[in-house]
Amino acid sequence: MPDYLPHTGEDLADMLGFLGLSSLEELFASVPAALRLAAGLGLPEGVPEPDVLARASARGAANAAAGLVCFAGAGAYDHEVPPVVRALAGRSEFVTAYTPYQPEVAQGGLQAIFEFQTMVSRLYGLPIANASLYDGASALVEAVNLGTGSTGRDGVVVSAGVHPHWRSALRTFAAGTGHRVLEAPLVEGVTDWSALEAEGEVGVVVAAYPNYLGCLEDLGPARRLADERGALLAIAADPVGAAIVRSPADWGADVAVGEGQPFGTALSFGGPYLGLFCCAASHVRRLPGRLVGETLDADGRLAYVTTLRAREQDIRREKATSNVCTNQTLMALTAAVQLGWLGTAGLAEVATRCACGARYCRDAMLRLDGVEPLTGSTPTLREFALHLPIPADLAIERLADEGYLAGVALDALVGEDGDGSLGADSASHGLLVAVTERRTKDEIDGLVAALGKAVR
Amino acid sequence: MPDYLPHTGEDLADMLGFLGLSSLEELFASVPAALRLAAGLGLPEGVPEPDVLARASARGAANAAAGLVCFAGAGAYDHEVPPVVRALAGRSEFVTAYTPYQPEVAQGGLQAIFEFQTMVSRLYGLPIANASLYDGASALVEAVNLGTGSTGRDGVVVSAGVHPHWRSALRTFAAGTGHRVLEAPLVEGVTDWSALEAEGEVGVVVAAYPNYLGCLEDLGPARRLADERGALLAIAADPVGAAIVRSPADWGADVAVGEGQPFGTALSFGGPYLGLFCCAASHVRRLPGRLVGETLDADGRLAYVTTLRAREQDIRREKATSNVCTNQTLMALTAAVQLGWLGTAGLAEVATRCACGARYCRDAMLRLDGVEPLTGSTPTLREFALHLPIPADLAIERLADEGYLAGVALDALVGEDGDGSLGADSASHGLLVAVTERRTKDEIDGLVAALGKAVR
Amino acid sequence: MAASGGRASSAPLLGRDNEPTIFELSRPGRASWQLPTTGLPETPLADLVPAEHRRGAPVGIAEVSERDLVGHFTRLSHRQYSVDLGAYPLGSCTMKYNPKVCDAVAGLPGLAGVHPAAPAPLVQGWLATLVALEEALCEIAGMAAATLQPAAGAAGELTGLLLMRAYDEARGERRRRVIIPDSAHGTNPASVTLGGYETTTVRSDERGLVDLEALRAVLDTDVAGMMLTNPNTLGLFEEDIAQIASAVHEVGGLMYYDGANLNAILGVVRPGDMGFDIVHLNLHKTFATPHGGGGPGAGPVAVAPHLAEFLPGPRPVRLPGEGAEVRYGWQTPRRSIGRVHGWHGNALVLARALAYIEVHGGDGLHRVAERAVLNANWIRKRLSSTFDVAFDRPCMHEVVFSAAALHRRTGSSAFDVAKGLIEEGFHPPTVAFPLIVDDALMVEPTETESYETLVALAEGLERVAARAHEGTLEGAPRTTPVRRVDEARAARTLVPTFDAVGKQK
Amino acid sequence: MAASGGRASSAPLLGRDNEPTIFELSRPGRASWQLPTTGLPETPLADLVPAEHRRGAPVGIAEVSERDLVGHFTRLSHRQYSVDLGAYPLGSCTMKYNPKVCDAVAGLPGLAGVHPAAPAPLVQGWLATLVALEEALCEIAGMAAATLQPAAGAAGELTGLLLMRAYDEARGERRRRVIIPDSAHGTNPASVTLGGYETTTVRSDERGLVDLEALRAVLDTDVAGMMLTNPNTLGLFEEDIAQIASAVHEVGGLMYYDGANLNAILGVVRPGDMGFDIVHLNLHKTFATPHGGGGPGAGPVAVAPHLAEFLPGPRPVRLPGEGAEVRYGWQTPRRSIGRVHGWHGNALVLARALAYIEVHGGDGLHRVAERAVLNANWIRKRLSSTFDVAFDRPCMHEVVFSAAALHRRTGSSAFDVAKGLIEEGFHPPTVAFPLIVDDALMVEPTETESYETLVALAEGLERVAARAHEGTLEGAPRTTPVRRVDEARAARTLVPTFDAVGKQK
Ligand SMILES: Cc1ncc(COP(=O)(O)O)c(C=O)c1O
Ligand SMILES: Cc1ncc(COP(=O)(O)O)c(C=O)c1O
Repeated sequence: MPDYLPHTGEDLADMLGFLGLSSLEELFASVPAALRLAAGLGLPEGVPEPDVLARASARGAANAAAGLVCFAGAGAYDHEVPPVVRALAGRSEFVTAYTPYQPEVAQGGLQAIFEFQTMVSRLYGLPIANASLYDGASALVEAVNLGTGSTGRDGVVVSAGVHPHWRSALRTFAAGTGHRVLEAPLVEGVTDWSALEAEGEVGVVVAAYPNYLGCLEDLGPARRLADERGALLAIAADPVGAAIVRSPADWGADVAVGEGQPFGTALSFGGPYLGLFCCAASHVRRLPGRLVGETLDADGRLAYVTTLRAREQDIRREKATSNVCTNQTLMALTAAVQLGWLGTAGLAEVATRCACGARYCRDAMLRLDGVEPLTGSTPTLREFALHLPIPADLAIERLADEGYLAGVALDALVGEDGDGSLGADSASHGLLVAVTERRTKDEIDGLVAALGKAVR
Repeated sequence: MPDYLPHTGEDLADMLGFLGLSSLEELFASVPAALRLAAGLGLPEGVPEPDVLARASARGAANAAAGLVCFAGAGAYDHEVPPVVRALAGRSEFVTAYTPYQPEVAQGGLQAIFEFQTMVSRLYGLPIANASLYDGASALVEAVNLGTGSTGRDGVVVSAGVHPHWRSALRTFAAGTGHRVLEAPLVEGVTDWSALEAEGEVGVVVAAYPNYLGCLEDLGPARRLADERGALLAIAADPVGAAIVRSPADWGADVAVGEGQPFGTALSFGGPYLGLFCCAASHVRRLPGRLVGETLDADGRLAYVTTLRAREQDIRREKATSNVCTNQTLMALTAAVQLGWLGTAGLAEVATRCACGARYCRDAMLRLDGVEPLTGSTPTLREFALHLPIPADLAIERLADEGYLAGVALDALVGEDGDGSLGADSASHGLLVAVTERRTKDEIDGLVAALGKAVR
Repeated sequence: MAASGGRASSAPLLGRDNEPTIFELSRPGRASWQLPTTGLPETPLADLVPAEHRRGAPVGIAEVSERDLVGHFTRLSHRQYSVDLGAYPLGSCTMKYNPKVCDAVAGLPGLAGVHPAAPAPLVQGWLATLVALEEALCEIAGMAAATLQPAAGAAGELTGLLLMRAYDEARGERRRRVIIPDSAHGTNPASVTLGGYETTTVRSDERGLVDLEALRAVLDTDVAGMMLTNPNTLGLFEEDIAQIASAVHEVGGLMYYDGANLNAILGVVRPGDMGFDIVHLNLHKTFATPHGGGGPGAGPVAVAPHLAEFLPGPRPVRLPGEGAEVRYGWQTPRRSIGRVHGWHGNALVLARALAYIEVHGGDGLHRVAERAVLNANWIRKRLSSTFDVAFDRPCMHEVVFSAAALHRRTGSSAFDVAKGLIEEGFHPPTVAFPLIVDDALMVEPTETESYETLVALAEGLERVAARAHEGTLEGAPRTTPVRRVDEARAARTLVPTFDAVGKQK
Repeated sequence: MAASGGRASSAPLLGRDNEPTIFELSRPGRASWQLPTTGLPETPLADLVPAEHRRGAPVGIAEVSERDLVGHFTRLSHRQYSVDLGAYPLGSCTMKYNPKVCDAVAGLPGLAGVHPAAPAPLVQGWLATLVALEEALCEIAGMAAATLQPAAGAAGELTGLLLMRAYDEARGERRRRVIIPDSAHGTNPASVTLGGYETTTVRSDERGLVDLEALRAVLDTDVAGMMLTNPNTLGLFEEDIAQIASAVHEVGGLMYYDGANLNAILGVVRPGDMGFDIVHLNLHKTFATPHGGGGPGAGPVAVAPHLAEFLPGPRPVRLPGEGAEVRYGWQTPRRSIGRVHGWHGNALVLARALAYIEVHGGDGLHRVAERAVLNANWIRKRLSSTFDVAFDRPCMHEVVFSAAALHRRTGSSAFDVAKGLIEEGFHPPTVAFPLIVDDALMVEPTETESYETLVALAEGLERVAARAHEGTLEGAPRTTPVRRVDEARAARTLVPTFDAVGKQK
């Protein structure tokens, strides 16, 4: 059965002959014999493409979640992605290109990223946006690195309203950077910054907007805390919500980060997504990752190129602002296409519809016996947290049988990472429900009815 | 909700102003008021894309046939189409181009069709192949027109082994051209040409190879009949089978036609498919449809262009060799990609695997009680006809419940068109079974077992 | 004004070398196919095919790696203009934007994966699709019933003529002539011949419309019918259509509407209401199914009630029956002319068209017509001082200019203008059609091109005209993968396949 | 010899105008979005968002029609080189052909449509995919366990360094230095810093390999470990790897394998067998997941048994249990360093890589390595008289030339050679890396380029070198959408967004 290797028997003979070798084996003469794998890899033989595709389909069919109506969110949302966006972002010129090291033959991708940067900058209100980071979590980590680096202070105050997984990643990487990460707890869905006021030097204050329980917090206190401590303010902002709520810049953010998945990327079991990263102009030389800028070519024609490269690892090595090399360019390009498709009005429409559906759903659920809000009367946007009379994972299990992915159990979200921001009972009975513009009234009504049955 | 129309309110005002009009209505001043549609079209309001896609998906889900393992053939086959072929043939430059009236900006499509023509010519062994016709049936009709036109004789002798639908189309169009269509019956799957020997002038003799019951006939008698009558011989040849059996040219065909669907086109409920058309060099000026040829550009660079256009309707009008204008270019290009992917060895492999699977399936089915061959001991290739102890449509219905599309009921195939080539009993109990390279041993064994149960 | 979105300004990535043919890329022993594992015992070919049927040598196709296959066709795609790259104002071709949602519909496994011979109970979704489309098309055309079988406009025409013939024969008549105007598309006369009729051409008058007197002069009871496009191929509405129709009807003829380009009248006026008996519609024009570089299309034929019994069969129908659930089946009309397609028509094209109609709805289709006509008239007026408008009156969806005066003055023909426009980043308009206009340049912007694009297109044509006056147009285009191709040479020294290369002198 | 399949000979369709930005194509009131009908009551924004949180003005994105959106990005794609257009011999990047079947896998609704927080019983197919991939990667790397979370190679490196640190801390140690060779990729030192270590660079010897003596000189118990690429970034196999590993192990350090480019050793030799403790693998290189113009990738990290308990969590695992049916779940290692990704890693990239591994199998992966090394050596030998081979000995999957001599003689640098090669229809090799070679030209043909393509590539480079000698190389490329871009100006006059245009001096 053919594979992807073009070498004919004659090619092999000719090429080996040219090299003065008599076998392919001899190509590996520099590998000490004692280290060589005598018996070959302990992997099955190759199978033809159609079999592999069938196998992958079977695995897909074993994911019951794929067939459920999705009310899960927690940073990954089931938004509308139209065929036109998939067709354009899937063009093989974009998909099979490398990082634009040769700008003369990479203007297409470069310009798309320049457009992406502009859109992200407009969304978050800050003038500099990079070409993407791995995901929201990594963008947050880089924001913290920028903040501590720029202030020279290693204290990091993070709202417990920041996504638990992101905080977990922050703690993981802090082991290397030596940052002291302090968490400000949530009370009724709102960060209580005062709890931390006594502690040492602070380089960066991190807030989320809306936070992971869906709440819109007043970020004035966060900004004030940062000012008092001479720290930067980094805001992790939902980029869809940003279309209708105040931008990070409006709250005085120095850095804004976000998870860009809602812009054209499928749920994808969590990746590849893309980290959005924006900052004030004064921080541009600490910007992590790639940045595309406009310039001119030898004929004076407008052109695009990656710029300020002296920050990057391939040039600055151990002194680089970040180690990121490969990022999520294709997702960034996809986001530019999706945002271009949505446009000014469509983006606002999506955000409004989400909020609208979430309000309808939340109101209906709160009418169920025993279902209580988890975040008091704090305003929410497209996602909200409830306290159920039964454990949330049980509710999710029961609703899956009815065709719904009812949401995310807070326990599952925070549990693995040992997050203490919620009490044990709130966590295990807490359900986080997200409503996107794709969810219909019938679906919501059906979910609410099923939930009513499940909690009875 | 936006649609695909780019006109903003301002655009409309500006443009109408430029034209000195005050409403869009006035654009239609030349349409007599009495004829105007006062109330608008009686169609529902437009609905957004996602709803339309959902509706189409629901209709797709209502096609139980799509989920069955396919043993149906009769001119439409479930062959392997790899993702790479779909990706290439689906490139939007090919999909959204028009007929190459401006060759300077259509070299891509033109060259692909030039390659297609070469491949079809090699397959059928005749030097001229056109750029496609609508489908196998229309290719046959055009072959007959070429034959009668070239000989000046209006008699057409067609083997009853030619696909019943194609013969039906031939009769339909003969009403216009005035051809006398005579059918030579099948006996044990082989055409009995002798039955017609007495009748008038004959311009073209049409045989099928293999014929629609799957049989490989000796076409020597057809060629001799054509020679005796001064007629051309047209052969409708299965293009997959052609990889391993004698080519139409080997049998002395003047014209060869076929259904190109097996080369990369999905079953598609019967269309769009593509008609393959090939002929001897002497007939090139009667060739129906488009033909791409090689030439040079102003700089002496190799280039492609549609050629011998003086045969075509836009130039020759009532004297054109055919009325065809839009053809099936994209399917032809798809076939070129698929054949390029298969290559010399892969094409032979597909044909061999089909024959191999069909043999295995036929042998197993004939071991079932009461299941008999319908075509005696005539050799078959990838398709075969059986006589079942129960009506074939009943068997198909029962096997559908088991997950199989067991084949095509001969009754259904010939019935609608009032074809008399099979006796009533043979037709109603006749099942035509096709096996492609996609069918596994397990599927065939399952089908045979289910058939055994169904006919018991 | 914002920049033009419909102008292709693609630029070369690399050199201007030709792409080799796949046969030149081929190398013995290389391959890319991969087939599923079936677990079947292998039978030697000799046991499968008797010697007298076996092929002597394998069919040499090409032997390339998957990587080279991908490179080859991707590079070829970069040598092909398309709607997705820029405006395509080809008159009579309606090269509008093809919504990608329709590609998604056509790719649905539940639609694309269905065998055409599967019994009706197993294809209810397809039958529902076809019935819904037929009903929508009948509403749009003002007709009673339709066949979806014809694979393209020309096939629809021939089907329509065979319906005429069947209708005549059922009345015991045998009429011999069909009338078409001199502006008609070439498929009309070609179809008339294949339908077994003779063409009688009626000339256009100075308005660019059918000359009623001339028409009356050729009408008699030997006339089976008349084929008409309205708006005609000059983009003009045949204002006398009611009189024309009654004149033809009076002699017992039928009116055939060539509805290849229905774009201008969607929701404005219906062929049935104008007095037509038979209509074909090009779904690959009006209903935005992509043209595929020359096809596939679909050319359904809709008819007035008196012709329904002759339609090709079998037809998809809603089955009579009680209960809420609608069931569908097949039915062959009583006096059907028979099949005009191997199966049920170009089904996936039909599914696309239905999706297009559903997205637009009645209201949206009407807007399509308005915008198409607005765009054409804007271009007509804007360019009326640059070229002669063949018939200078408000047009419908397209406008025909004549470059004859320019040609006389500068030596640059419509053909040269077309080649010059390529350098401006646009696909040229249709040239040399309709035949009744000298040096015709037929512009059909379609409704999906923006105002900015129209302006850019007009400016491009103006620059080209200026270059014609300067005498710098000759030799265009210079920026394309190949320059002006030698069409005469192609016909003289026919090389229709790679195997013929070098064999011709 | 047949024509080369890997040479892009794409040609311009039209003019060389720039493509306007989407912001320039924008026009107020134009739109393309369409959202599903939900049937929900509409709530005014003011009721949904309290005034103090509401945004003042809408975010201006762009307002374009779907048609213009399509034209824009399609035209941009025609301004972008890619593997699918031609060879991409970028050293250290492994730009091999990306099988389209993997795109199909990644597009399966059953995989792409799954929410990452869905409970384990609902995502058994995904867990099975991840476990199967982890096992295959461990077999390929000769390791015991892996994490699939890291989103790229650099993320894998940092993960590996944090594992080192956790391991040290568990032993009650606090080592401060990590050794890397001077030929290392820039991500290595950058990761070392983020891991909280200091970089100690060890020089390469005249063979282009780690200088064992120099290494021994810097080894002590403050060394947490050493990061090494093998074959190294010169494409050379570190023959003393066994000695290197034992020297590092002797002082209690760990061996980290930068397996970004595993292509050369697949099935030939395994990092684990060479003595490495930690490995990261770039699936977007060796395992052919497409690079997407700069990402996404995936950088799983595999480790020896003693490090498994520190791996990031939660990890997909096969659940213990009886019965035929395998069940999967999540498990967080006992002393996990925590998460290094927001979810489970770049899952769809992981699914592609598994498909690639399954198609090839153990035997096929070994063939990949053989052909990759054969191609690189052929190029090395063929071009050894045109350029200096930096270290002239048999190479593995890539070869580094130096254009330093050419530069001295002709004034044309490696950079100029690269720009010249663009005009020949190829993407250039990597320039200026590795840093230890002056005027480096790093060529990695990969196994999917054919012999003909290699010949054409070599001929292209030879012609470019000849042009350097003739002095006609300056100013290349001339055939591209833009010519040589002014990188210095971009940094000096930073214009990072469209809104900054014109604001800079
Ligand atoms: C006016 C007119 N009639 C008929 C046709 C023929 O349609 P088709 O090309 O689909 O056969 C066309 C299209 O070319 C046309 O423009
Ligand atoms: C040798 C080497 N190490 C590390 C990396 C970094 O990998 P990534 O770009 O995925 O972060 C690369 C790729 O650029 C590489 O070539």
